[in-house]
Amino acid sequence: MPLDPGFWALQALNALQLSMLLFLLSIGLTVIFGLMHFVNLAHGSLYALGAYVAAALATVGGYWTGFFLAPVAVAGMGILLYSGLIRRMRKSGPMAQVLVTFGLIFALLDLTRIIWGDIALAIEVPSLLAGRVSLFGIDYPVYRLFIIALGFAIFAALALVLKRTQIGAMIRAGVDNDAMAACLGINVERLFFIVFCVGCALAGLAGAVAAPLLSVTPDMGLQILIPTLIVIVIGGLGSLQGAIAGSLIFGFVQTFGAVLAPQLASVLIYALLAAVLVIRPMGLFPAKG
Amino acid sequence: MKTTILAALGFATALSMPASAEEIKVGLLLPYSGVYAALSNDIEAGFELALEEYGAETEATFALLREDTEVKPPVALAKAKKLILQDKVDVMAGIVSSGVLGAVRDLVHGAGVPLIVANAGNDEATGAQCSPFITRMSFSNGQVNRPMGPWMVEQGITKVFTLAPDYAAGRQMIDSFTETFTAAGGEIVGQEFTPFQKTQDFGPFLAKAKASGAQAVYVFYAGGEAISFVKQYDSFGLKADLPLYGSGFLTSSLYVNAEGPAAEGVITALHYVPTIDNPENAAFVTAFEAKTGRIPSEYAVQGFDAARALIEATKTGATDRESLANALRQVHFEGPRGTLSIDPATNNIVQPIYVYETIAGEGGLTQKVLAELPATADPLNGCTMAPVSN
Amino acid sequence: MLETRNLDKSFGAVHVTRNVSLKLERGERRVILGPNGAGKTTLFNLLVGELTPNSGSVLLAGEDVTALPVAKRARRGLSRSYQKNTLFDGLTVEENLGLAAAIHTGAGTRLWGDSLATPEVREIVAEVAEQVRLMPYLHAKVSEVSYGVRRQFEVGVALATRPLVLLMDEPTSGVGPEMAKGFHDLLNDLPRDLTLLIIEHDMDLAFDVADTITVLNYGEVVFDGLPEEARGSTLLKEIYLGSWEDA
Amino acid sequence: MFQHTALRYTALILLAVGAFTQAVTAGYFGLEILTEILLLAMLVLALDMVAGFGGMVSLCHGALMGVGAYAYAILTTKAGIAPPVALGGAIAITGAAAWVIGAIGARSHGIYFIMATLAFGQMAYSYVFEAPFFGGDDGMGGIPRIDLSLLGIDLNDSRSFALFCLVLLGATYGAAVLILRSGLGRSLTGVMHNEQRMRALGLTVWRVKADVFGLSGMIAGFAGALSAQHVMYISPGLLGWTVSGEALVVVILGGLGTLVGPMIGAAAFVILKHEVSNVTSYWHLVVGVLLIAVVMSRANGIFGWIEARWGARLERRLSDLTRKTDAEEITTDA
Repeated sequence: MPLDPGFWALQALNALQLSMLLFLLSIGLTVIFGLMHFVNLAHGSLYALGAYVAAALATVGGYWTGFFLAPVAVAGMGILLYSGLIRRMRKSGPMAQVLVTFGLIFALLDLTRIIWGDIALAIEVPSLLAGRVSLFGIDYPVYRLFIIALGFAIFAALALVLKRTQIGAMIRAGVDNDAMAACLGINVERLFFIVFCVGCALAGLAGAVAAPLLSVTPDMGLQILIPTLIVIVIGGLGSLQGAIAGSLIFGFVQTFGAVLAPQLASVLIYALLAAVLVIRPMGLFPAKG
Repeated sequence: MKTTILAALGFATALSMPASAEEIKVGLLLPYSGVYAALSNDIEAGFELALEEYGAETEATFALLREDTEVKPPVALAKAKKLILQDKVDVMAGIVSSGVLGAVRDLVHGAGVPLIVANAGNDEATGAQCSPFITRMSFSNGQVNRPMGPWMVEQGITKVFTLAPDYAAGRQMIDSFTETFTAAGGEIVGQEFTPFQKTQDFGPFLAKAKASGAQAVYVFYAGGEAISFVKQYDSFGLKADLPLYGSGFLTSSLYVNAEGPAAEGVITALHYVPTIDNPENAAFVTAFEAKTGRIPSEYAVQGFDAARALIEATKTGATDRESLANALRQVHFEGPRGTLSIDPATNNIVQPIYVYETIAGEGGLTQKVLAELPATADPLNGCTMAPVSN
Repeated sequence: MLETRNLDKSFGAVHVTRNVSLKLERGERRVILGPNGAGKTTLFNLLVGELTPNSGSVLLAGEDVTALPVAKRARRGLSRSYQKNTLFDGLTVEENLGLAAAIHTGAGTRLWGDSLATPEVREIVAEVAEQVRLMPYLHAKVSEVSYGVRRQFEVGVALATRPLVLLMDEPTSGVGPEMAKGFHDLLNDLPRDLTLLIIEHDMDLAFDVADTITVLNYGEVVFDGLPEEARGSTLLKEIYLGSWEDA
Repeated sequence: MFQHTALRYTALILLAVGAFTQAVTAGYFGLEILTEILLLAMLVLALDMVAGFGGMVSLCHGALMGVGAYAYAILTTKAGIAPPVALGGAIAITGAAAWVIGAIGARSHGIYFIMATLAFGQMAYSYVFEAPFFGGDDGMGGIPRIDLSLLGIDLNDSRSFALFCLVLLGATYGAAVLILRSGLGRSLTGVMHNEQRMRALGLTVWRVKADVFGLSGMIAGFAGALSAQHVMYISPGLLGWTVSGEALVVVILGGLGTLVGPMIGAAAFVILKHEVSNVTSYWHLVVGVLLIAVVMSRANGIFGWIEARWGARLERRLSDLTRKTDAEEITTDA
């Protein structure tokens, strides 16, 4: 086992990078859940959609077109889903919601196959972010640092919005007690709609960001779904701190598990999840006390 | 139409249509949906192309029945039963994943239906699990990787780090490379198997490879994982100091354009690349492009040669299951991959292996063949079966 | 039979139960009075085990049960009825009672045989139905009977576990005065060895049914004595009537 | 609590007759489909028991079925245990695993329970997928079927095996009804409606949940061991969460909490999948849209819809008939 500090710094950055990618995905899912008590299993499919849109736009207008427009496109999909399905499912139990979004996974999976085919797509890292920089004595790809920075920036922005703005206060009130929030004159429906669209946009952004790093395949949404769910269940549904904590735990356990005990890496995270569920069934940082 | 009218669905009992004496019913068993759909499309296109081009050489005519395995062994088994017992096909072809091959093996063997494997490469299928009815026209996992061991030592590379997904095929590919590489005097300085289809980020493993002190990295990845791997390998800047070698699926022509410049300079070995220089291949590439608009991949040539083998077998006058199986074991012909033959001891294909480098060409990435390593038959691997009857 | 010693409970900075010590003898009927927010329901939850106290202990039949979960306390003879409807609406009155009785007899966790068909359960159901005057309604679905009957029935379900102590949370809330009177008679007709602890808002019930009265205010016991003494207490009037107007 | 109604009896008889007719007359592929339906029906019975009568919506029943299949495969092929004993062993192992999951999950509700079961299912999947002992991704073959030649039955024949599964499904249905009607089953339904109240009445709620989940797991394991015998080959895909998801889809499609409905759902789902995949390889799209439509319609699945539409009418007609006879008896008595 190599023990030089550069190796571990490199692995720590890898872990951080994975964590931030997961954070972009899980934050949307968890806030939607916290506010609307709605579990959107199709969140991963929206991420895949974001990646495909980004890949398609990148061939036309370059990476940044995809980067900025993919979230918009996915948010547009979110509007369609919200007004067509989600709004009507609000009062249904968790099972009905799980099933509707399960159906959506199926439908979106085949839609991407019909539009973009079965062959994996990929996009290049933009020239601005290509190459590597030297950091703590190690070479690290700029694009990965960009993902880490982007994750932290989004985290900071969301924390600020939640703490300091009126809409943030409304969201916090809604997560705490939606009936009360409605009594206070908050237009809960509109709040839900906005949060849902922002969540979708973030999923789309995660897809666009991941596309140059991974390959864009129809099943990428299914692959990322389980890690995302693990993140939000470990972190506690509905909270920003939970999403970031869960993402970091997942990223580090996965990365260092792969380094130290490759045979156990994938079982390890499930064992951790089971342990959290036994000790703290509501996750580490649940939105409600 | 995906399936023929013959496929009476649900519960209706199908009537077997009386076939004319020379019409041979061929069941194509491929995963049209699921992760291997792109592979299926190439195999099927290749298969059809061969029937169009060479079908006239034989008196037999062919009726194709297509079934989707969904890459699920239980589904594949049910579909295989349907083809064999209900549709009463004379011969089957296809099979992409080794799991599916393992699932249908006993059925095929028991029913005595010849099966031409057009992809699945697990060594056991032509080893301990071999059957006189199963002929493989694609490759075996060992076959593709074995020649690379001595070749790399010849190039002066003696310390290698290996990486592959953690499943049977990954282990077989790496193990067979390791075997010949160490026998030729090389040393494996590190070895990792990554969780199959669950590894999004290869960073942790790449850092290990970098720290291992190896001269080169030898890997097997395919499909989406291959794209992610090659791109991430390049993004860490490893290619310059630590050249990337591997099994040729890594930079298959099906995916290489998605990998982009990251794939340049990667050296791998495979049984087919579209740039092999021989007249059969030139004709095949032209015809395949005309038919599909794509450059043929190794999967396309596997489908193509599977149908070629079937045509060759029928030329001997074989029409029923038994005679077809027997004839398939003795097939040999010149194809896009060079001289091909079936080793009657294992029923695996004997074919040359091409070492190639992925380089930038005029219309995107292309393959430069560095060496043609001679064809050798696979070891028996515990295969015992009745000899060919004449 | 049921005793608390210096029970204390706070939620964060809010102290809801302060140093409450009570002692009920076997067969005693005690009513706990107090204005809204006096900590009556919290005390109940501490007694049955749905909340754990910050300090102090709960004793049932002389044994410390403070650490026991709800179900175990219930099996030792501590039963409660709820203020709001907690019955199984889709089932009949008989089935509801049977469900509770089966838990008491152990048939409710048995895999073989219908728990409601066992003789012990049938016996308990018949007896309880008699006690809470539900005979005519046995085969009606809970959703079909009137509100007043449901209140009786709520007590019946709690009784079907054959408790030593029965805790009742405002058993007559929302029931008209005439029906409430009938309800008081029903309570008085229950077997004398059954210990009753009743949370009430309604003074009449306290004077009709109670052997003793405890008054809570801001989580503290401010009165503990006989109904006659309570009737004359000015302190009680102040606390109670004061808040009565608020409510 | 589960109750039979006239409509449910009618549906059961129709299902049994239909399945039997198919088992006798169908061609080879039809028999494969039939057996697939029968085994899926067994799995969704197990799922409906916990989801429809205990509110425990499980996303690990596919994995439990897989555990049963793998347990049977390992016991027969690697440990060399006789198939009937191995079948019992597989059922016991799966039941024990399910009991533990139920016990741990008992504290969680709603979406947390779904997630907890998902986690346990995926844990099993990952483990099997990566353990070379279980054959990894390539799976395991050569799994024997039970030998009933003493009774003159050759289970290697597709028709016999389909009939065998039909009989076992009938027996499993009977067992499920008995369980749901037992004291335990009644308590479970009580827990689903009001857990707090059941606890206050002295019921150890987690035990009831764990016990029923364990029993349900035994049925799932039984289905798994049979499906390993059916295919004679198993692969880790059997344990994946999408299998559990599909099972849940089938329960909802058929009608949650009706036992009969999910079995109808199993038939509908399998036939639909085969019909659609014959026309297009994009069958996921069709199934997905259909699923959304069914859930959005707010009917309780196919059978729930039938019950809502015709159940009451049928019941009334029948009770009219019985009342008439009662009345006649009374008049004669008087």
